[in-house]
Amino acid sequence: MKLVTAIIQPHRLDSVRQALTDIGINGLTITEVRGYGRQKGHTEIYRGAEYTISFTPKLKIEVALADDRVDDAISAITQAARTGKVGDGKIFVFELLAAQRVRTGETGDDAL
Amino acid sequence: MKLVTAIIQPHRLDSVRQALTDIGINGLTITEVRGYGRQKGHTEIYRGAEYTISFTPKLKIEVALADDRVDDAISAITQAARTGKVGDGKIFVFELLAAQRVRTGETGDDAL
Amino acid sequence: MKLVTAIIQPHRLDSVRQALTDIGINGLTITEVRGYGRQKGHTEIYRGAEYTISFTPKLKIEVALADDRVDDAISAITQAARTGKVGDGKIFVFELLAAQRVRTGETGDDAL
Amino acid sequence: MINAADTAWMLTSTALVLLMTLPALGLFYGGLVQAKNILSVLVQCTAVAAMCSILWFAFGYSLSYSGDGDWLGDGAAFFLGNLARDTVRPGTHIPESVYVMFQMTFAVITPALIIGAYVERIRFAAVLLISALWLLIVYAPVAHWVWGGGWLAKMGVMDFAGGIVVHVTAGVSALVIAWMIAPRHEFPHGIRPPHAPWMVMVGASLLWVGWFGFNAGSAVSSGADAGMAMLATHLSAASATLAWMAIEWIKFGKPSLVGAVTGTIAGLATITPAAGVAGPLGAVLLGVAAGCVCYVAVWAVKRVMRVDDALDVLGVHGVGGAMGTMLLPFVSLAGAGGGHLNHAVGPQLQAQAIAVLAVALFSAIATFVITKLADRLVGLRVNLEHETQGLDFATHGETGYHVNR
Amino acid sequence: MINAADTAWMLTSTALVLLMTLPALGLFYGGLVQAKNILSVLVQCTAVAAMCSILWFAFGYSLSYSGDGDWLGDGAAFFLGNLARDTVRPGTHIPESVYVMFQMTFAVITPALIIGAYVERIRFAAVLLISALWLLIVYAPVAHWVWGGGWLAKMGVMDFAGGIVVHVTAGVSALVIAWMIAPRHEFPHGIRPPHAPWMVMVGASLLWVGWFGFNAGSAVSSGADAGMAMLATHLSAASATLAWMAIEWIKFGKPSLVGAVTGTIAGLATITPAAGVAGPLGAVLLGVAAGCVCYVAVWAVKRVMRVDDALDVLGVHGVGGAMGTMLLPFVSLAGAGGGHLNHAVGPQLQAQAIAVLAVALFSAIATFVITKLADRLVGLRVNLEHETQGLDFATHGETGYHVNR
Amino acid sequence: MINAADTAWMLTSTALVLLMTLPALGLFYGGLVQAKNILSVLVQCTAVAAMCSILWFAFGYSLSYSGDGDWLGDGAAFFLGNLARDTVRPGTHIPESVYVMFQMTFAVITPALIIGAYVERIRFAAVLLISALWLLIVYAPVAHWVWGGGWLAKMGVMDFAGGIVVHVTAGVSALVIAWMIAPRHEFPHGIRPPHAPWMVMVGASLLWVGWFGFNAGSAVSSGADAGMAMLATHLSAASATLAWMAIEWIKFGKPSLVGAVTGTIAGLATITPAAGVAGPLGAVLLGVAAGCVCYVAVWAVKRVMRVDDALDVLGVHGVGGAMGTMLLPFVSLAGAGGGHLNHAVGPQLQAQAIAVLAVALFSAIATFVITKLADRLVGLRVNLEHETQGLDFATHGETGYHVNR
Ligand SMILES: Nc1ncnc2c1ncn2[C@@H]1O[C@H](COP(=O)(O)OP(=O)(O)O)[C@@H](O)[C@H]1O
Ligand SMILES: Nc1ncnc2c1ncn2[C@@H]1O[C@H](COP(=O)(O)OP(=O)(O)O)[C@@H](O)[C@H]1O
Ligand SMILES: Nc1ncnc2c1ncn2[C@@H]1O[C@H](COP(=O)(O)OP(=O)(O)O)[C@@H](O)[C@H]1O
Repeated sequence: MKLVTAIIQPHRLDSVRQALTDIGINGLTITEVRGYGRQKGHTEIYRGAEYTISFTPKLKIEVALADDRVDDAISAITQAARTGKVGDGKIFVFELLAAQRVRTGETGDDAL
Repeated sequence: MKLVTAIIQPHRLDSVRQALTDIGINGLTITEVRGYGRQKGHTEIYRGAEYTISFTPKLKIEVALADDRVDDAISAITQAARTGKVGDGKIFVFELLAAQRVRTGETGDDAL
Repeated sequence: MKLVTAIIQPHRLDSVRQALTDIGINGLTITEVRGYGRQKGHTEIYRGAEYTISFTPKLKIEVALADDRVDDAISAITQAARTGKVGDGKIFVFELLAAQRVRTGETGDDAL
Repeated sequence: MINAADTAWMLTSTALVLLMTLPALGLFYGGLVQAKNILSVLVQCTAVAAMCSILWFAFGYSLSYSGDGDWLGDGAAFFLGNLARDTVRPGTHIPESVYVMFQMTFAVITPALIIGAYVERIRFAAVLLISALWLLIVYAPVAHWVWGGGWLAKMGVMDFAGGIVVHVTAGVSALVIAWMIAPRHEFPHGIRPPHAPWMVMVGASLLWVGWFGFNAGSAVSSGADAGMAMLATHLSAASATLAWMAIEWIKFGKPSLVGAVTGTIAGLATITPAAGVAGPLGAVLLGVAAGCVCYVAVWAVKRVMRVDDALDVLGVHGVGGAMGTMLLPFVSLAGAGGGHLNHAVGPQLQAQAIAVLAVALFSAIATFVITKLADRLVGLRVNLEHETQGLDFATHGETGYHVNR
Repeated sequence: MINAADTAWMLTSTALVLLMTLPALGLFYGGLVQAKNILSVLVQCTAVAAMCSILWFAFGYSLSYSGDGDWLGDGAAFFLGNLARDTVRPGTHIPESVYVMFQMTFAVITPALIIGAYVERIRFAAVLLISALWLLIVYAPVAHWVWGGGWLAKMGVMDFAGGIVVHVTAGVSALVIAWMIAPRHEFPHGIRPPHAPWMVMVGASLLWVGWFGFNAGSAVSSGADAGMAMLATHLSAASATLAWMAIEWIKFGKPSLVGAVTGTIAGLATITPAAGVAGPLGAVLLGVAAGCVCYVAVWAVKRVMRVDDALDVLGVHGVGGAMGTMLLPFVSLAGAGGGHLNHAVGPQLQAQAIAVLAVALFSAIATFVITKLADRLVGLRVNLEHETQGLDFATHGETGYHVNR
Repeated sequence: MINAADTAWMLTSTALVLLMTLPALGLFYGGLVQAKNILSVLVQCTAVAAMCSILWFAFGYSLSYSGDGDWLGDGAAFFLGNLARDTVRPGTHIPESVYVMFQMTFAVITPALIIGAYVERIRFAAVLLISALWLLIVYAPVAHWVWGGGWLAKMGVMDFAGGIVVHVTAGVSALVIAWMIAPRHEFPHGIRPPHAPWMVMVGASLLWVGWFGFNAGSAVSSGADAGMAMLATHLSAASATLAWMAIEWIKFGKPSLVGAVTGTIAGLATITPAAGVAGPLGAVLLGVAAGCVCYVAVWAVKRVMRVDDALDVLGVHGVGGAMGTMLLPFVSLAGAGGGHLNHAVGPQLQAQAIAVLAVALFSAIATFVITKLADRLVGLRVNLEHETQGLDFATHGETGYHVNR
């Protein structure tokens, strides 16, 4: 099994979730994160003083899935998340040694 | 070393932490996450209009530990987190290549 | 590629980011987390009643990088994050099987 | 001659009505939008309040309350150029400065009410342009017709505190703008829930309190009329709140906070025109009607008309104000404590109906023209990217909540 | 005959006292609970306010203020059926409509105070049922006894603004309900801290301001009595705030915001009965006593009695109100500016004591019966799952904070 | 002899001015700081308000308003020992109790304004010590000079509601303290943005409403003067809001909420001394000046003087108050409705200038001494660790937002 992690623009969430469910992936976990990269954050001005906000709000999507689903997942996410602007985010893939469903104790692919 | 990650129902946090300390695991990191899976979220109604909240609040617990503690940890978490309802969550296990304690620079198991 | 994850004291964020950019690492993702470990949290008192807050606010920093940058990154983070107090945090290293930039579809080191 | 007691109450009422716009309406509306647009709503309320105050001083007051033409006031009071310190407002016992100021708070909140129609997608320049033109072209004349001795006043139309002048004008115009600016891009299914229901309740509560100044202050004196107006206002708000809660409880099994306080506002808007003639019982009954009818109206605008009047200005204010204006003749007869009508029930009802229809029609047409103009001159909508990003940062360069380290 | 100046002040006071319930008390209580229950507290305040207003109009006012029976008013004013627009309230110079309305705000806040006892675990239906019965069975009679010419009034008992009628009744009843509904399941050790201390402070501040209407308005006239009552009220609040802060600073080294404003409310509740007879010095001293005694009382209820009176209604309001009522005879003697007692100190003290005990006892018994009844009819508690999930969603279907994208 | 109508308005005004400190100023300042310091700001406002009320009762009122010495009042009214229930304040028609209370709210907000200078880094003990000494050593004498019959009053200096007594004293002293306590450690580049702009707006709105009591209440009567003062106050606030917004819009393309409401406060502070002589047109013009000049002043203090007057007390209040005081003679001539000066324009201007300079100088020196003393006795700053951690937990043991499960 693998864990596919994607950092995306927050407003792409709905389409990404849609894209994943379309290819039959029905479980995921999201986390509010803030990112820093080529997209350099922004500045806000209060009472004439500049404040630099170096981090941009992003969403992290984590999907655990069977090895053979990884490529579909990646391309689904990429298409759904892409806006073409700097800051669209990244996708990372990790090896998942084991998975277990708390409710039933099922393990492996059945747990997903 | 391994990293055990558990997605649980927020209100189970205290019992899970207790269960882990009971088996001598005294370090962990938690993150507010939102989840999507068989448990399909809920709807809220304002002024007669329905709003679908597809994601449910969950907590992610991350515990880094020595290989030989993994099974105990998993079973401790499973028992403490289980309510038997859809949405109880998942446990994932990852390989942890290296660990270091910032304060002392200790590495490996000593860092945990 | 590797993913270096660091749990740090929130107020060290700016110096850690600085330290990383100094060694040419220009991308990272941070997450608000809460931690539990040797540092045992704190108590707050309201109307004479004690409330235990077992978890301390921390920040999780995630940096994906090429294998040869890992050691520099770790030492940069350690130095920048260290205050010498209990609760300074941990650094964890994971294997990163694949990475892809959403915007361009670039993969591997080019995606970082 | 100035009566210090009347003046004391009117000074207080003025403060209470200002409270309704700043911050009450801001909180009520701000809590209903998404977190990324909270500040934009508050800027809009603040800017509209400030701008309309200056316009009122410059032209509005004179156009509404100077001279007794049928259609419009004259220019004698432009820039309040003829306002001596101790002039007494004719027909009252308070200084004209207080009357100007009290009426100014009405001129401020009415365009501010319309904000609810176009939040989360409008250009800030359009907000200012539309509000400015609307104040002078719609509000000022209608205020003159009904309260300034114009043709409706001469017809004996009764509108104690603004069911027609404030709520019908604002409600109808809100619908027109909402329809012309088109729905938010997620409408109707992707709309996010109110980001802070607690804030909605705080705003509604302050509106409730402020409405005591709005309605009881409209007696322009301290005494029995103000007292009964306050009592009627409160009872209508209370029964409308209960009515709306009851409906939700029955329909969904869950009476919501947002629903309850929406009922409150419906009850307040509905009693507004009738606060001068309603006794306690009449007020309670009118409140029940307000809760039920406005509940349906809100639903109808969204689902049947499919117009994205985002915060239900027509459904709550327009419909409530119109209903109160129409039912006023009957309400005055319900139980003890009612006031006198200008005509017998039949003719009064007819006058009320004419007024509602005429004002609704006029508001709709004038607002249509104003909005078209604004569209030409500055454009109505922000682009999709800004709408997605949220107006707080896109338009005002700020972030609503910086709770993170 | 109506005095416009007295009326002006009473209209203002009425607005101020409504502000105390909506939104002040809602914010004060709402900030003290967990984030998942904030909305439920606000719905409870809103619904209780609306419902008790209607009940006051229908029965309460008449039972409290119509007729001069020893035990209860008569039915002559049911549904305010006999309220003409310009009736003057006997013994005052204000329209009866204003008197009804002013007293209504008291009838609204008193049951609302009790909410603090049972938050985070009660069924919404129980809130409504208990509050409704309580208003008519406990509040109305006691108001009649003390303020409506009943047996305590005839005995010369002094309670200027509600130390007995409002705070003792609410405090004692709160304890009874808290005890009967049983503690929240995490009580005492798992309870989470107040989710928004800033909100608690805002609520307390608005309560402070509103209390000026509550106490100075209880003079039912504009003049020296109202003036001295306001001064005394403010000074007591100030010194109680400092006292509570001092205690925390000494005990824990950290004076907290929640502590300071809790002291404020204690000082306000304590001066309430004595605001008509206290001079500045007496008020300051009474405030210090309030801060110290209520601090201990809050602790005692939680730790010694182990009752989960969640937001300390007895400790702050009950104890404060009772203390002020008992110390009133002495306070009136402290320094300049004090007012007259009905009797010499000794007999006055005796009358005060009888009143406090009788009312406390009556409230306890009646509330016990009411709560038992409510338990039978609708059940008191939500189930554990709903309690864990939070009442906002479980009962009202809403979420307090939607700050996330 | 007591005039009940004047009293009614003054009772109301007192409530409005208290509202300005609690919670308005707390929200205005609290929203501007970081989330980790929100509670500390609110504790500071609460504690300063409570403590200064008691000090005012004990010494302040007597030192300011008892006796007619050139430099300072006498001790005749210490502890209000000579205040009978029905004493009338000489020169007014209200009870002295009301006058004491009204002035107390001024004595409370003035030291509270200074809080804006030293937030996010000061020791709580220093806040209390500095505020206490400052009230007695700076505020009380200056109030006596200008309002208590002191040398400036005798010179015919005009300061209707506190441009000199409140805003110049607070502004100048704020700068001195900010400079002595040194900047926050991230100043100027690491400073975080306001954590809750919405809260800033709510605070500003309540300040706007409360200011009606502050300025119109300073007429100490209900009538034409109060009426014109309220109108002038509102118009100045409105035009200053628009001016500040316009500047930001032109300079940055994004008119911000924080900017708009900062303009509001600038307009209110600036009209304060002139509210008694300004007609509508004069008020509008003065407001425009306020918006523009204070915008520059705020920038100059931060960037040119490089002093970390964190929330811009000097730039907004000090500069605004001084400007209004100096422009007052001209403003009184602009358009209809202006009031009379004590002297011809020239001499009046001279008197105003002398007053501003003398008071600014005196405030600066006295505050320097007070702050040095406080540094010796309790220390001014928390240590870096506590500053980083945030004062909410470090000093008060609380957390501002517990929204998480
Ligand atoms: N090396 C990295 N490690 C972890 N996260 C990264 C890394 N580089 C970028 N990110 C995340 O990806 C987001 C987008 O990256 P950025 O370089 O800004 O745009 P793009 O991916 O389009 O080039 C960043 O905000 C950050 O959250
Ligand atoms: N494939 C997945 N990848 C990552 N997280 C998942 C996945 N499936 C489920 N989850 C997480 O586990 C939570 C519970 O899963 P769900 O299917 O709803 O209930 P259950 O685990 O009891 O079957 C979800 O809310 C989500 O956070
Ligand atoms: N075994 C662990 N697994 C995951 N996170 C951990 C673990 N131990 C500690 N942490 C994280 O590291 C933080 C600091 O650890 P702690 O033991 O408190 O201090 P130190 O690292 O200085 O000894 C904790 O707050 C927690 O977030």
